[in-house]
Amino acid sequence: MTVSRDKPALERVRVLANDRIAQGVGLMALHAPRCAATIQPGQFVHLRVSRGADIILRRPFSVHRATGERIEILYQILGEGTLRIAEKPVGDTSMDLVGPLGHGWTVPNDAAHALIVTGGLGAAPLGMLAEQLAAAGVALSVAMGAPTAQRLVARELFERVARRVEVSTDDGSEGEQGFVTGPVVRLLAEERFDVVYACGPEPMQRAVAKLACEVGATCQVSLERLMACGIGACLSCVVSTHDGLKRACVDGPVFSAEEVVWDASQTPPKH
Amino acid sequence: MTVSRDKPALERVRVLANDRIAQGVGLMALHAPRCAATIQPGQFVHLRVSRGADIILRRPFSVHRATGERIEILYQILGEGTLRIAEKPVGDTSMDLVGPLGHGWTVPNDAAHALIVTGGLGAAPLGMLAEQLAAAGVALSVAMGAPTAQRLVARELFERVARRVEVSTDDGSEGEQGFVTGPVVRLLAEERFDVVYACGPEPMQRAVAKLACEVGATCQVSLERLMACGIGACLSCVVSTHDGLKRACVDGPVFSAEEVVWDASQTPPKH
Amino acid sequence: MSISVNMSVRLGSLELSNPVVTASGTFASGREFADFVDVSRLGAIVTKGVSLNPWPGNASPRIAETASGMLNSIGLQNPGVEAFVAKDLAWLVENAAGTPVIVNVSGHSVDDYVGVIERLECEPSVAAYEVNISCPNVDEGGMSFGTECVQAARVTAACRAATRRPLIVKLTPNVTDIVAIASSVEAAGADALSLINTLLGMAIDAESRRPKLARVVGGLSGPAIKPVALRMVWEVARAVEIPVVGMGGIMDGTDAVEFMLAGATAVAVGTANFVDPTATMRVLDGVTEYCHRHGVERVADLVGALGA
Amino acid sequence: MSISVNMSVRLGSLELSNPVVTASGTFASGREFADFVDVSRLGAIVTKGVSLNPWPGNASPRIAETASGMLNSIGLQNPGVEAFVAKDLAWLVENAAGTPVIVNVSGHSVDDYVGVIERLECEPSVAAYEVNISCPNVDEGGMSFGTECVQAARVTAACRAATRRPLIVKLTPNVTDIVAIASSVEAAGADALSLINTLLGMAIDAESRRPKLARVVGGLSGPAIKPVALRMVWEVARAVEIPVVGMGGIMDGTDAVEFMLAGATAVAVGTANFVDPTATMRVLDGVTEYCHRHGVERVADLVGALGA
Ligand SMILES: Cc1cc2nc3c(=O)[nH]c(=O)nc-3n(C[C@H](O)[C@H](O)[C@H](O)COP(=O)(O)OP(=O)(O)OC[C@H]3O[C@@H](n4cnc5c(N)ncnc54)[C@H](O)[C@@H]3O)c2cc1C
Ligand SMILES: Cc1cc2nc3c(=O)[nH]c(=O)nc-3n(C[C@H](O)[C@H](O)[C@H](O)COP(=O)(O)OP(=O)(O)OC[C@H]3O[C@@H](n4cnc5c(N)ncnc54)[C@H](O)[C@@H]3O)c2cc1C
Ligand SMILES: Cc1cc2nc3c(=O)[nH]c(=O)nc-3n(C[C@H](O)[C@H](O)[C@H](O)COP(=O)(O)O)c2cc1C
Ligand SMILES: Cc1cc2nc3c(=O)[nH]c(=O)nc-3n(C[C@H](O)[C@H](O)[C@H](O)COP(=O)(O)O)c2cc1C
Ligand code: FES
Ligand code: FES
Repeated sequence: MTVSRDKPALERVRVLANDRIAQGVGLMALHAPRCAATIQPGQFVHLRVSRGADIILRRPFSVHRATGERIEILYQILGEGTLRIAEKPVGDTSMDLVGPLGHGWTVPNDAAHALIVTGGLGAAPLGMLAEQLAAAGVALSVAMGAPTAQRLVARELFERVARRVEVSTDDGSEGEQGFVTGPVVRLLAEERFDVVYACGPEPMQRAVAKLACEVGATCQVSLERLMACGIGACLSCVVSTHDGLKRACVDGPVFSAEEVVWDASQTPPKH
Repeated sequence: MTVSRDKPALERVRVLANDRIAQGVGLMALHAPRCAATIQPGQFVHLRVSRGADIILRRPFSVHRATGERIEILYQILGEGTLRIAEKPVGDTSMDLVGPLGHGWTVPNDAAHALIVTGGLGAAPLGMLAEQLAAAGVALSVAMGAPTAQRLVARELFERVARRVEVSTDDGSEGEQGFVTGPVVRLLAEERFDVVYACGPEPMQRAVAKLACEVGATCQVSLERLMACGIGACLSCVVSTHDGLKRACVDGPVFSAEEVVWDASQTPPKH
Repeated sequence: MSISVNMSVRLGSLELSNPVVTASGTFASGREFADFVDVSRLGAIVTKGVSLNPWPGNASPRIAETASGMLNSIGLQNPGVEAFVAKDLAWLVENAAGTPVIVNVSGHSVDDYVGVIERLECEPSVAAYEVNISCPNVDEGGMSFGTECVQAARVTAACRAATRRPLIVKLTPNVTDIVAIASSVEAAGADALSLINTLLGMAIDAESRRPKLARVVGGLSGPAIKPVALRMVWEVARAVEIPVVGMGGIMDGTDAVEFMLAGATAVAVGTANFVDPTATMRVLDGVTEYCHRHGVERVADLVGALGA
Repeated sequence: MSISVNMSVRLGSLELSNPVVTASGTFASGREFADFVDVSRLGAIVTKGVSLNPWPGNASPRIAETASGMLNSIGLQNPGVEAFVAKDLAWLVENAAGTPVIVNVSGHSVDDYVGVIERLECEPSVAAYEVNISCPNVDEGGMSFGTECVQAARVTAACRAATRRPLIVKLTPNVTDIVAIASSVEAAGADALSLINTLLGMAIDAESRRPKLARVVGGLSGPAIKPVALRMVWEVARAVEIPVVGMGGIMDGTDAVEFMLAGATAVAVGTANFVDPTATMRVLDGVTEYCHRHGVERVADLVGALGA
């Protein structure tokens, strides 16, 4: 199955819930019926967080889950934009979004067994995918990593839908101590995956892609870039690929790992 | 008695109430104990309405009343700043003020009989004065004007403390039809006032000052000017006087009408 | 809305159905905005910068947000004029036949600029050229063509000689005397001027002690620059006879009206397209609504109508 | 906060206890801020512009708010150097004895500038001069002294000849090549440079179709101009040997650190004083806190420490 893309639109949203769910991480539910109806796993929304003119750029966020008329965004509080998001009360109608945007995860037609690898907030774009894979009967394993237990997010979701969930933290405060690549090496050795989906810090994605390649599994990664327009017009979000420069906002954010020419200078300064 | 001035300070405020009380007019009560304790009638506060950087200048507002730890501001919704004020919910703590600022109304030592003249929102800086005059046993008459009944503000306050309140509206929808100068002429003819206090559109203040002068009553006016600093440093708020340029924010906003050289180009574009 | 407003304006021989156009580099060639904007309602589409050969653009990061503005150092990345004709122009012919297409021309030398125009002369769907003289002049040590009267006039004259189509020259604001540059360009044969391009700026991340842009400096755009843009449009419009396309921080209809009052015949919407992909339509509706509200029967009557 | 930070910096022979000073014209001569600021904690007080004879300033309205900024056309209203000495300097002597006073000097001719300095040479409480060459040069048709290398150097040389006190020259950003002006001024004997002054801008009220400022154009300041200011400080600091005082939109300690990383030895707080009368103290505390957090032992180590 190939993910179909629907036309994006500008949509005013209402905050349905907005709670701190981990250290410096919030989960916000928005009423956004148009977007919720068509968004595919791995796509994102471009959110205007302030009506004032001081913060003029929108902020891109993956949609973590979409149900009915509601989308959920899992966000890390980093700077002024995400700080303002964290302050939005339930009922707030000051924001609007442009979405669904971008090219999401692809599920190979014959996929029977998938591995999801998350690093910290990298879990965000993988929630909806995990649910849909499970619903489609794809056997799912998940390796989750985080710096520390308090920054581990979406574990319940993955435990609900996956056959197996391996957890690691850099400081060992939860699960195995070390980077997520530890469990990934083990999983790749123990099981055969048709496809590996990775999202997290770019060095982690790069490492996972290499490991997947070594065992002959296809690997998809979701890349973050600074984005002005979010719709392919401004060329601020370029990703070097073996096929030249591509735009993360329309050609991605999900790319096949093989096409990516990893370039640390392209990654946003934070995250 | 001469109004003594207290040191101004920067004070974080909390919104205690914020209601629409007339067409395009709000009344906001703020918890501002430091300011409330020392502010004098006719002084103002310089309010920062937005923490964002888009609206950088503060907005000057007279204090309409001060009781206990609370000050009240009567504001007309004109532009982006007052729009944002109108949207502040009870409990909001995003604003701060600098105040008390400026030179307020002066009550002559032997004042026994005073006339207050208001035009529209000109009632704002006169509320506290009326209450204090009444409390000090000064006999008070008030002439209130407004464009239309729905824009008439603070009538109850004046009726509570004044011996006599005359109302006029430009369209006759309440009280006498016409400008407030009509009742003023009559009042000045019928009674003898030691002092006349006027606030409203500058042409109205100028006309009242002329009428007061003709009957030999001293007259004070409160002038509005665009203000950046509010504390005398920037020279954006100049008022032409017979004694040269003065600063509305520290030498005023209340001036003795005789010293003012009326200059329409100095008045803010709105109000 | 009782009266009907005549919204058309003229840039030399080019008639626009209304004064709202796109600012180069912020609207690609329209396709990306087709989901949000009825491109046939635009006064004109000004394309992204097109150069003779492909330009790779600059290293990343290429943008940084600033107070009420943004910096960009995209570096005019584009696949060159051939690819432009094959892809962008083909799309425009099919999807925006009624809307004039103004091609924004980039170059590192006079020959570069002329080469782009010569290639496009045979394309009937090109309505006019906008020559971006903010590009660094590699022959003359990299200072932009637009910062010096003689160089600005040279590019203009060479482009003028290459086409009889309306020639708009786009000025950089990073100069001491914009009026002098504007006058030189007018004398060299430009049919119209557009201004302003971005202000040269820089942003630093204090924590990492590094510039936010890989190229260190970039172009500032958005509401932050509107006061500078209005001032330059006002100065230039009073000094030249040819029409001016005004831009710099236009976010809504009121901003657009301000530029027209200052002397702009048309207005371009740039950074606002990123903030709100429907911005051009909002600006157009806002200008129309203003005209209705103020009883302005011809939008052209607003041009330079600033009172004292 | 374990380590103690050496906050002192030098502008030529002038030692400042810390790098945070006031921007001319936004702090009067300090008195108005005494209720909010411990003026003895400032690196220096830069006074408002002082001219030989009283200047009346411009007509009102003199200010207009813009996106993340403001325009002003105060017009350097001041009562002249005699009144300055009698009132402002007297107050400073009494209330800020330990804080260096830098007098900002205005003039419409070279003689004007020199006249102010000559009058102040006998006042021991003046620590240095900051010569504002953005003033219109009436002898030369009103273009500002600061937009042309020869004129900028002339004023500098004349002031240099009039004093042995540290001479800071304040540059206008409304030029094509700020480095050329800076270099001319350095060659003419300046001990330090300060930049930027305001960007020339304009605001229009669409409803009344009138300019918001009586003078039509005015100077843009505040966060909106920070990117332009940082870029110019960076360019100039790399090109000259003398220290630079950086300013333009500094609102907090982080902004100040950015200017220092770009090459400024000291930083001036301007428009922020209107937003928050305690801004200078917040900036100073913020810079100190940054140094603690980053283990910077001498604030001077931040100067020009921008990485690649
Ligand atoms: C396709 C995509 C999907 C994303 N999904 C999520 C998500 O689901 N959850 C989440 O927490 N974050 C996500 N991010 C990152 C998120 O956009 C940034 O954390 C956010 O923009 C930071 O804004 P700020 O104002 O708080 O930070 P600041 O650092 O103050 O922002 C300054 C500027 O840099 C940009 N910026 C800073 N960091 C990033 C970044 N990592 N990626 C892109 N732009 C950045 C901002 O958008 C803004 O323009 C995603 C990014 C992309 C590109
Ligand atoms: C001493 C003083 C006391 C005041 N007291 C009151 C009061 O009690 N109630 C009340 O409703 N209004 C009062 N005003 C006017 C009030 O300050 C303005 O209505 C308000 O600043 C408008 O802000 P805005 O953002 O809504 O309007 P905008 O027009 O969007 O403001 C743009 C800029 O112009 C300034 N401005 C616009 N109109 C005025 C004005 N009339 N006076 C001063 N600045 C102006 C704003 O402060 C801002 O800097 C007073 C003004 C002064 C000087
Ligand atoms: C991302 C970006 C890319 C741009 N690319 C071009 C370009 O290719 N050619 C050009 O002449 N101007 C280019 N510009 C300048 C704009 O067309 C416009 O002149 C400027 O941004 C000011 O308008 P604004 O504030 O509305 O954006 C670009 C601006 C931005 C923000
Ligand atoms: C109201 C006002 C008055 C100013 N007066 C002067 C002045 O007298 N002399 C001078 O050299 N600069 C003057 N300036 C410029 C400032 O000192 C400073 O260079 C500029 O505002 C940029 O800094 P900022 O963005 O922090 O305000 C003035 C600025 C403002 C806003
Ligand atoms: S964000 Fe504009 S092209 Fe991708
Ligand atoms: S507002 Fe600054 S001097 Fe009055």
